Parts: sequence; C-alpha cells; structure tokens
Amino acid sequence: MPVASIGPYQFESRDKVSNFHGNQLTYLHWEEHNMYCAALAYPLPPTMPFRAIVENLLPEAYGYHPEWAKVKWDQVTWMLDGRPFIPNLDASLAENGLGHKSVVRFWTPGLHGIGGTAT
Amino acid sequence: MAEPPAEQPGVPDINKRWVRVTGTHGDFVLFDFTIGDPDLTVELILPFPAFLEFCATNHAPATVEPAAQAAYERLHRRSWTIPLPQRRPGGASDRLL
Amino acid sequence: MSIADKSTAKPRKLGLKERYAHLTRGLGWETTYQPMSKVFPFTDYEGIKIHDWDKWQDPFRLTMDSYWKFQAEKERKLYAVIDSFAQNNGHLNITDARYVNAIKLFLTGVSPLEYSAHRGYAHVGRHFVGAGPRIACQMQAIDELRHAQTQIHTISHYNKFFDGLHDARHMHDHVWYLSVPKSFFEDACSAGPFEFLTAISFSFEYVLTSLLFVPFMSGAAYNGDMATVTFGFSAQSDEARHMTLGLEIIKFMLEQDEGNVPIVQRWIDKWFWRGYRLLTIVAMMMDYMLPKRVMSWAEAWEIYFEQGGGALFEDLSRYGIRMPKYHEVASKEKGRLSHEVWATFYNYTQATAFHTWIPEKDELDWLSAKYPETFDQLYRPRFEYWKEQSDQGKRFYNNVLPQLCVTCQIPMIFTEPDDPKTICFRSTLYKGERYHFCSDGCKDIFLYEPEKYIQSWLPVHQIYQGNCGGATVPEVLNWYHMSLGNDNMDYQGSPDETLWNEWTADRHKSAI
Amino acid sequence: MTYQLTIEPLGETIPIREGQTVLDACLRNGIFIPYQCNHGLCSTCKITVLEGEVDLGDASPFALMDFERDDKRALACCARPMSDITIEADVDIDPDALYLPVNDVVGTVVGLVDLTHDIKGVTLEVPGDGLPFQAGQYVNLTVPGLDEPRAFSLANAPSKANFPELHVRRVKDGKGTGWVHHDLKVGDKVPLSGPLGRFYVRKSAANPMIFIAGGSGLSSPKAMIEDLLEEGWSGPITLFHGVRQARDLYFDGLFRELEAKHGNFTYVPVLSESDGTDGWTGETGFVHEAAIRRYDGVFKGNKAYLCGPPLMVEASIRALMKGRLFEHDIYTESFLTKADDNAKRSPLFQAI
Repeated sequence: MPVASIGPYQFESRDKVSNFHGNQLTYLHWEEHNMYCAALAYPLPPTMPFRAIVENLLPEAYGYHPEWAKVKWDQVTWMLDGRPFIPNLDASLAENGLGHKSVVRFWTPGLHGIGGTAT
Repeated sequence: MAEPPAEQPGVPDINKRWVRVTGTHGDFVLFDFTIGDPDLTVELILPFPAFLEFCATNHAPATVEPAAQAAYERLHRRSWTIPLPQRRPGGASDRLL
Repeated sequence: MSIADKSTAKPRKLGLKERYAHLTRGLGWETTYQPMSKVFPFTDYEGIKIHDWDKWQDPFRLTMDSYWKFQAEKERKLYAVIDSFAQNNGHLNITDARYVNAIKLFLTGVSPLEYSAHRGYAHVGRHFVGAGPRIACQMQAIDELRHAQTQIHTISHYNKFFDGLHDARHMHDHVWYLSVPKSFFEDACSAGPFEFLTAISFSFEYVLTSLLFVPFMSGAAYNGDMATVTFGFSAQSDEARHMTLGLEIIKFMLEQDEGNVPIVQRWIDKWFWRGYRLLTIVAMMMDYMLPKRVMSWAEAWEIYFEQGGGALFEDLSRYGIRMPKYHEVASKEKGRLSHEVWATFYNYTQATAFHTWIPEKDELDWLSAKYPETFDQLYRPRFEYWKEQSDQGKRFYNNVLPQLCVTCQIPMIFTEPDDPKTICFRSTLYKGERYHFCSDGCKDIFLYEPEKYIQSWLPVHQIYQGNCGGATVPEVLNWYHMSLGNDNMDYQGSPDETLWNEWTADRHKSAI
Repeated sequence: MTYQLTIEPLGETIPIREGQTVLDACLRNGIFIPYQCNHGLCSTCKITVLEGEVDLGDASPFALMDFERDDKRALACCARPMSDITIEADVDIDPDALYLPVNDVVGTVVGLVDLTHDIKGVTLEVPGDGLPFQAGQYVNLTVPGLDEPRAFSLANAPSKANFPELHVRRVKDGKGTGWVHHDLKVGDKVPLSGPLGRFYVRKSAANPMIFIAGGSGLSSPKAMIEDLLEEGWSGPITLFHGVRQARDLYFDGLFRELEAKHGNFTYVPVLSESDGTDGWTGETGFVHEAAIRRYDGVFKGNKAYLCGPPLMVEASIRALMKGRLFEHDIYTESFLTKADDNAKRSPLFQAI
C-alpha cells in the first residue's frame, strides 16, 4: 500500500523528466565547501558534454571561493549517485551515466575550505 | 504627550504591567507577563539578567509565586557571585527585586 | 446510610461532566437511511479501530456558550490594546528595525498555518463519528481562525512602516522557503482525521509548540514588540486546551485497540521529524534574528524537548510507545541547525522576503559562548569571511538554485549526524525515478507513502519547469510579489534601515 | 457560628464554621474538590456560588477575574461563608464514595504484634462511634516530636470501626516508624485523624477485582477484601501479595482460610527472593510477573487495586496496561517515603 487513502491513489511524479523541456536535472556539489549551503541544481540537456560542467558551470558557481583557483583537477575525485566515478569530459552527460536528478559530488584533495572548516 | 483617549469601560491601561515569577530553569526565569488586565497574560522565559532588565524597562512590579520563591532566590543570590554575561550599558539595576 | 438511600432522597443536579456530556453527546446519532460508513467515510481507512466512542474523555469541558463569552471578552480587550499600541506608535519601541524581520518570517511562514489549522480542524471535526472529539475539533477550528486574524491585525501595524509584510498570503503560496511550512500543513490536512490530530494536536501542539511560542513570545517581549505579545495573550491561553486535545487523542487511540499502537507510533515518528524540520526557522530566529536574544536553540531544545518531552515519552512508554525515531539525530544537530540555516538565507538573500545580515561582533561572541563545540570550529570563520568580503564590496551570493529535500522541501543543507562537515545525501528510486532527501527521517517518511510525496511542489524544480513567472530573478521575484531591493537583500542599506535611522536620529534630537 | 454548606452536584450538605474555607470544609468531610496551590493563585479549585454569600478572601485577580466574580465564581481555597451557602464544584460524582467526614480521635493501643521481622501490627481502640471509614482509606497518625503526621492505611474491615488496625514497616532511619517499633506500648494514647484518601473499592462497577500488594501494602487490600467477603460479594477477587522471602509473608494463614471458605477468592503469595532451599512451592519472581502468568497477560475487564512501594506500583501499571487495562480501571496507593517521587511526570495521566 503506497498510501492510506479512501480510493485509488496514483499520481505521476510532478518532477518527471518530460516536464523539463528537454533538460534533465543534475545536482552538483563541491565537498568540504559548505559556504555554498547545498548542492546546486541545474536543468541540463543530456547531450551536453561533461566538460561544460567542469569548464563553464562550476567556475561560474564556485569561482568566488578563494580556494577555487587552487583546485588541482588531475587529483579531483568524483562520485555519481553514491558510486565512485571517473567522468569522461568529452562524452555527454547521458554517456557518462548521468540521468534525471543524478547527484555529482566531487572532492578536491588538500582543499578543506576556509580555515579548514569545510566552508 | 497627547491626552490619553477617553476612558472606555473596561479598556485596559497598557501602561500598567505586571510580572509574576512562576518558576526557574537553570539560569532562566519563567514568568507570566500581564498588560493592563489579568486576561492579557502571556508566559515568558528570560535569562535572569534579561529578566531584571525587562521588569525595569516595562516598569512592571514583580511578584514571585510561593512555589518558585526558593529557586528564584537561589538564582538571585547566584547572580552576585557569578559574572553576568555581557551586560549592555544602560541595562537594569540588579536591585530591582 | 447506603448509597441507594442517598440517590432516592433527592434528585441530584447533574455534574459538570454529565451536563457537558448531555450538551455534546446528543449531537451524535446512528444514521438510519444511509449507512454510517457513507456519512463518515474517513473513519476507517487509516486502520485505526475505535470500539467505543463514548470512552472519549472530554479533555476540556467548555460549552459554546461559555466559549463565546470568554473569547469575546478577551478579544475586546485585545483589540483595545492593539489600537492603543498603534496610537502610541508602538513600533518605535522595538530594539531595532532588524527585529521586524523575525515578524516578516512569522507572518508569512506561521500565521498562514493558523489558517490551515482552522481548515484542518473544521474538516476533521466533521468526520469523527464521536461527538466528543468532534466538539473539541470544532472549537479548536474557531480558535485557529481567531489566531490567524489576531496575528494579521497585530502585524498589520508594522506593514505601515516596513517592507516585506504586504502580501503574506500570496507569498505563503509562492515563495520558495515558504513551501516548507505550507507543505507541512498540506501533508497533515490531506491525511485522515486520526493522523491529522496526531500530527497537529499531539506532535506539533503538544510536543513541539513550546519551542515555537514561548521563546518567540519572550523574544518579542524582550525586544519591545508589545504588538506581538498581544497576540501571544490570545494564543497562549488557548494552547492549554489544544494540548489536552493532543494528549487525549493519543490516549484514546492507544486504549481503544492494541492494533492502533504501531500506527500511532509511526505517525509520532513521522510528525516529530516533520515538525522538527519545520522548526528550523525558529532555531534561526532565536539565534540570529533577535537583536536581544532570549536563549539559544540548543538550550531551548534541551529544556523543551529533551527534558519536557523526555517525561512525556517516559509516561507513553506504559502504552508501548517509544521516543520518536531519530530524536537523537535532532539532538546531534542542535549545535548546527541555526547556523546552517542562517547561512542558507545569506546565500539566497536576493530571493528572500526579509533582510539578512552578518551578526555583529558581540553577537558572534554570544554564539561562540552558546555553542562552544561548534561555532568557532565550523561557522564563525564563514561569517567572518563573508563580512570581510562584503566590506570590500564583494558580498557573496549563491547564484544557482539549491537541491531540495522531497519530503521537508528544505534545501539539502543539513550535515551527516556524525560529521558536521559533510552534507547528508539520501536518495531512493521509486518507479524508476530518483528522489532525494536531507535525512533518514525524511527518507523514511517518503518510503512509507511515496505516492503522496512524488507530487511535492518543489520550488526549485517549478522554476526550472517554467511555472514561476520566468527564468530570471526579477521575473520570479515579480511572481512572488516581492519588490527587488526593498523586500529582499541585506538589512544594511535597506529602506527599513534608512527609515529606522531617521526615526532614531529624530528621537535623539528631541531628547536633547 | 456554623453554617450549612451544600455541594452540588452531590447534593451533600455539611457543616462549615465561620472563617473556615469552603475547600477545608469539603476536604474535612471527604468531598474532594480538585485543588493545587491552596492560597488563591492557581484557580484549580474554582467553584460557583449558587446560593448565599461568601467572602472571596485573598483570591488573586489573575486566578479569579472580575467578570468571574460578577458571575458568582469563587476559589474554594479562599472563600469563607457569610451565610448558609450552596456551591457547585467540579466534583466527580462517584457512586462508590461515601464522603465520610474526617474525625480527630484518640486511640488507645490495645494490641502490638510482630507480624514479620520488620512489620509491626498495631491495634487501637477508639470508643464511641470509633473511626468509620471506607476500606482502603488511611489515617494520619501524630508522632511525638515530628511536625508532620505520618500516614498509615487502615487494615481492619470497616465493620470493626472501634478497632483501627495499622501495619507499620520499619523504615531504615525513619523517625515515625522507629517510634512505632521501639517506643509504642500497650495503653499508650495516640491521636489519629481520618479517614483520608480516595483509594476504595468501586463496587458499582461489578468487575472482577485484582489486588496487587507489596510488603506492608497489604493493609488496604486486607481491609477491602475482608469487607467484600463479609458483605457477601460474589464476583471474583484475586489477591497477589509480593514479598522478598517466606519470612516476610503475614496474614498468610488468614488469606488461605478465606480462600478455602470463599470460592470466589484467590490468594497468590509471591516471593521475589526465594532461593529454592526454603521449600517454597508457590509463585516466585516479582509480583506483577506472577499476575501476568496467572492472567496470561490479559487484564481487560477487571478492576485493579495496587498498593505498595512506587516501583512495584509502576511495574504493575505497566503490566496491566500491556494487558489492556487502563487508567480508568486502575486504582493505586503508592507508599512514598521522603526520597521518592522526584521524577518529572507529564500530564498524560491524572490518576496513575
């Protein structure tokens, strides 16, 4: 029983992918940098190359942070939907396995936020 | 100041305020605050120094319920021996009660 | 003399209890030309079994007659006080105009809940078979409507002078962070009558409400906001009655049938967690928004939940009810909650219908003293960095919308119970689609009734779907009925601040 | 000067002295009006004056508002009669309460017996009307040198009103019980005040009855059961008496005799510290555990009377509630010593 109700109770997801005009939702989060209070939500075309995340979206969002310039990209570790992940920058989001409402978290070794406080 | 509005029967005088201490909790004072009329009473909690300041600011005479008397006096005595947190200039006198 | 002798000696008057029973029980009857199940379609489907409605102990024997009389008298005095404050420019007695932001949050986030509660109680008051709970609910429905009205009337005085108070009803239905309280109540109102009472009368009004009203009212009083204190008069004296209804419904369900126990436990678990998440804004109000503070959120949690709630759950354990699930997580979070949330509103001040600010140095010191284990270690550097940047004209804004929890609808800002540096991510797949949660508590709630929460109206997603006026900040603000540069952004430099400085400058002049 | 005080809805009329508060008169006559602060502050004891005049006394304006004064409301703890009066109070109409007046009497010690190694049986003689009471109620005993009287349940059947019987367990370092055990002699005069308390059998309910007693908590159940059997009560009655060892049992013989004589009465002594070498073949463990075994954990439909130390009472309440018997059908008399009852309680339960 999915819900206690007095009759049939079936609904479609309000956030099904077809409601996003060809985009899918993607959540990005820079770990240990909680000055950004939560993961960032983006509607992105599944055909977009992953490189666009790294080279356009992330710098735009996180560039303000004093540690952003110090990120060593060859050392970054990634996680996609709870599993370790190595992105192929030139492949599309879909080809990288990013689906609707996927979460991409990344860690930047040596950078632990302002004063080491995960800020 | 302007003349107060003509007295209506039973309109509470908002300048009359009372405080009744009902209990304590650690360094906090639990009290009932009344404006103008016993119907208009609200239950409040403040740290002891803030409580004193509050009574002074509101010119509210305070009574202490018998059940709370001992605990309240303990708090009062302690306030002379522990440093009070950040009193603001112009705050209330500790001697209010 | 035997008992029989006595009762025949003289017809005795009815006791208050009996008289009340006669005044109320007569309102219920067994239907004849329609089956009871059709007249009362909501009584069974939640799985709660009631064998004898007459076992309901009226917790508060108040008749409509005396209710009107008492409330009318109270209301008359109350409105006289409100008028008096307005005539005496009561808003000038507050400690600082910054304080009004707490009122803005209250009016847009809490007062509409009073109205929702009114609707909820009116609805369930219709649907209980027993006349006892029906009367209690109907009376509470009127209380809640009065509370909403009193609050709106009281706060309308501030609306004459300050921004952000002009369209609370519209904002409650549209603005991103207000979907948190709105969805909380809609979840309760769309549940069955027994769950509604467990959610609102018990979990909220009994277990958690002291955390909202006592510190909030104390903060208002201490900060010179006597207008808000006046609606405290109205609300608090009704609370006692509401709390007894919360206790009675729980006892009634637990005693009527053994099978009700696990259902009630699950509701207590759910509504404790939902209520606790809702109180996040109260934590922030107490620690950050009051110019003169009353107590820290952590202290309030200890006094009102850990100690007060502890005694209640010790008593409830006699029925086989245990502490709400994840209460220990709430206690682990008490040192972080307010800081994480205030930082969130600082992130998104551009879309917030009240002003934000970095706490002054003495306020940071207060927070350090109240949170010796977390504030300097985790949050103070963040605020100091932001302050430093802001002073250099580089105020921090988060320009990308946050990920939200599907259940509580709060941005996913909360950290792992045992690791305050790492955001807590939880998710599940339902019918092939991913759903994300801020906590195990919120995830559990979803898993039990996924069909309910897959309908969540998540503001961030709605903006991306194009349902919120447009894709740019000005368009969305316009849709929120929020005036850019007036209602939102930092307190520093706001029209509120400018006006307040003028007033207080005048005050200083006239004092000389 | 004495006036008449009539209490509605009971219809009881009692005497009230000039200057005596309404609350005091009621309590002294066995009529329980809910009250708390007893000096005009809390408004728990609010009443309506239906006829006659009272002096409202020192009732706080917070507790008794102006419009309530106009409506003839008063606080029982402050109101004093100025004429014969009739009041209406929020008293539960309890068909089983006898509302017996409290008397101050002097009893002469006529019997002192060691019931066990640490429980003394004291029998007093009160001449005239004696000390009428409802089985289950207690008396206050004035102990020389102590400010506060000590409370003891009456263990005799009410039919023996001239011979109040008390069971007094020696409490370590307890001044009152020490006096009873060491100083009291046959022939001594002892001032008593009673009957007090609302612990009595709800005969009107006609449910089967379970009595659970711990240690010297046997006193009230003994009075209640003797009373029931004397008057020919035919419903099932079960008494559980929990003690540590066989040497702690008393009136064992009496209850076995009653059990043999009355088919509806069952007696279950329970030893919590039986070591197997004492030849004990009866129930062992905690008394509530024995009750669970006997009733197969199902208590619904009974009325339960619990009398004894707080831990035993709490454990029994939990066992009964697990067996679906709730507050409405559970009556307790907890034996509190000075150290007990500091635990914070919620308002979930009123009576248990």
